[in-house]
Amino acid sequence: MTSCPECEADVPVDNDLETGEIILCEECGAELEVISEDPLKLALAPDEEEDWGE
Amino acid sequence: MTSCPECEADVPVDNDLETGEIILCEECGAELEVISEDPLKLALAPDEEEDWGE
Amino acid sequence: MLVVKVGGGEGIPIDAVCQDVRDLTQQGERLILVHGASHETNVLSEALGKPPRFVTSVSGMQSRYTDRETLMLFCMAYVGKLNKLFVERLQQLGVNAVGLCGADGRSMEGTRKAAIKVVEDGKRRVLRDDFTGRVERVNMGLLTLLLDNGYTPVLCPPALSYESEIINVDGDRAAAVLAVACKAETLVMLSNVPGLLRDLDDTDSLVRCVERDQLDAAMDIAQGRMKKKVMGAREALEGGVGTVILGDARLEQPIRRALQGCGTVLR
Amino acid sequence: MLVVKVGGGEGIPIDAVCQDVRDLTQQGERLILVHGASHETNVLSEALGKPPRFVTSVSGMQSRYTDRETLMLFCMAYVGKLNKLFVERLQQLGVNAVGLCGADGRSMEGTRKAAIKVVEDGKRRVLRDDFTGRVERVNMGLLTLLLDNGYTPVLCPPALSYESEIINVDGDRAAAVLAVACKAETLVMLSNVPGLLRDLDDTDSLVRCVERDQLDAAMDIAQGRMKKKVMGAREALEGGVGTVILGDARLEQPIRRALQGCGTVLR
Repeated sequence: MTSCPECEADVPVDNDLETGEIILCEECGAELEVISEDPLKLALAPDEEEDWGE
Repeated sequence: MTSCPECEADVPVDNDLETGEIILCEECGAELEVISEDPLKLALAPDEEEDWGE
Repeated sequence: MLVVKVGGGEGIPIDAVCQDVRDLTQQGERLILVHGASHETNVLSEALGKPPRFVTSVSGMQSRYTDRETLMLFCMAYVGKLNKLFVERLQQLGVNAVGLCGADGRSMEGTRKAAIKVVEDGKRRVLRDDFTGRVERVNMGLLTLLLDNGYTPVLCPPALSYESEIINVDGDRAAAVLAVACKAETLVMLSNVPGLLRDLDDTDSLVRCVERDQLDAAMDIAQGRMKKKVMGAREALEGGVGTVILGDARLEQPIRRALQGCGTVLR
Repeated sequence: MLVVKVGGGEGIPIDAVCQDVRDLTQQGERLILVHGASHETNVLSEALGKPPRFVTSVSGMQSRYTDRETLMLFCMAYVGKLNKLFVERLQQLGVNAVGLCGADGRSMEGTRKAAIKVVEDGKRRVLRDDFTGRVERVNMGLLTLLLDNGYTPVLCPPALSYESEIINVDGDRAAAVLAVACKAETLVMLSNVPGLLRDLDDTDSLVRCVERDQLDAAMDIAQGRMKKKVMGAREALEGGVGTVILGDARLEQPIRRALQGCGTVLR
């Protein structure tokens, strides 16, 4: 369990989370990025940039 | 046996000659290049260009 | 002023394109050639045991995951091989070509995406070491300098981020931004298909003409790479380019045929 | 006018060289950088399962056997990777670099050797599909155009034959021909050794200075790659270049140190 950096609600996390993965905060719906696994740290995921790729 | 393109002397050749190989005419000393193996064709080898390579 | 973009798919008709460029430049046309090399990059990546990894963004766009190592392979295929094959062939035809990628003289600059959000094996993920972005600025000074002195610029990705990092960019969009910057009358985009097809499997379903108000409809029809070409065409038209033609690179005299309206003409 | 050649051996100090180029150009020095990439080419060839094949000419010179396929690997390593790494780093330091190989704008042209005579496994042989040659002509118009407009040219092999074929050429000699064409006061040649050593294994045996009449003696001492550098230096001096310095690329501020006389100074 960890807390949402946006609304501080508890965020249930399973332990095979990988760095970079995105999870949703059920409470406020924010998209959270796993910044580090151990210790587990979450941050607001960057918003969607207009994307063309190559 | 084939003949030297320069001095027409006979040139003994062994049969494992490969295209591009250089042999010497015993008679006139010219450097001869194997142009084709079958039929065997010889021609005067290009002279040595000043060489730096890379 | 004419900008010609040649797609990077398999079997790029280098000779046919270069013959047309020679004819057009000899007739006094100011021309810039842009080319891709995606197929060549895939072949090189496979051969080096680092098969290309494509990721799909949350908005459904597919792109090559380009970490630093992939970026080097990308540069080797685009700039080292394809660009110089074009330059060599053009020189043989008497066109004094100068090959440049976006890093050279900051000819193509833009924003590097700090991170991209992708979906992989069902998981949503943020990738941060991806060197991709988009072209926003063109160094017209350099290109004009070359054109005015009788040189024909041959451009290709990568571009350069504002922080001066080499970045993988979409070639179709780069061509559109370039065409606008050059105030080109015409942008020709050649690829391995006849043009915009209503039905991918039916070459007779070619959309011959798209007027400005039909652009949205065209966007809906277009899929995959063609979608990016139509997006590029729209950006070019909105930027002041008179005509964009999506032509077939496999035809004889492909640029000439496109200029005669063979393919999809958008204006 | 200063021409700096950086050797293509392993561990090229790209950053150190680029910092010096930034400092020198900011002080108003007109400068052209030339670089090799022989190590990078070997690594790429091995990785692609086509290990480099070196042949020894009848006159004892070793060179890379460069058939068309090898030539493409050569271009990918030299132009695609190394050249753009230099350009990228220079752009990051505020130097507006433009990378060119000899095919671009025919910046470096010369004769392709129709055939080379080699000794392999004891057999003398003529190789005809070898794309090698030497640089004889430089397009000063293009280089001056770039320099006059604030760009720093970063050149590398390959060159272009008069028949417009891409050819593998010796970088040291190309730098010498370039220095003469540019009427450079100084040509700095950096590589992974302190300079011309009397005894390869003794770094204290550095020859500090070679006057014009000691050139033959220097030629006798020099071996392998260093022999080509001394040959290049001689051609440069005979062509009017004031000073040639064979410096150590591994030093901090390698160009600056060379200009201060650190290495072998020939004049």
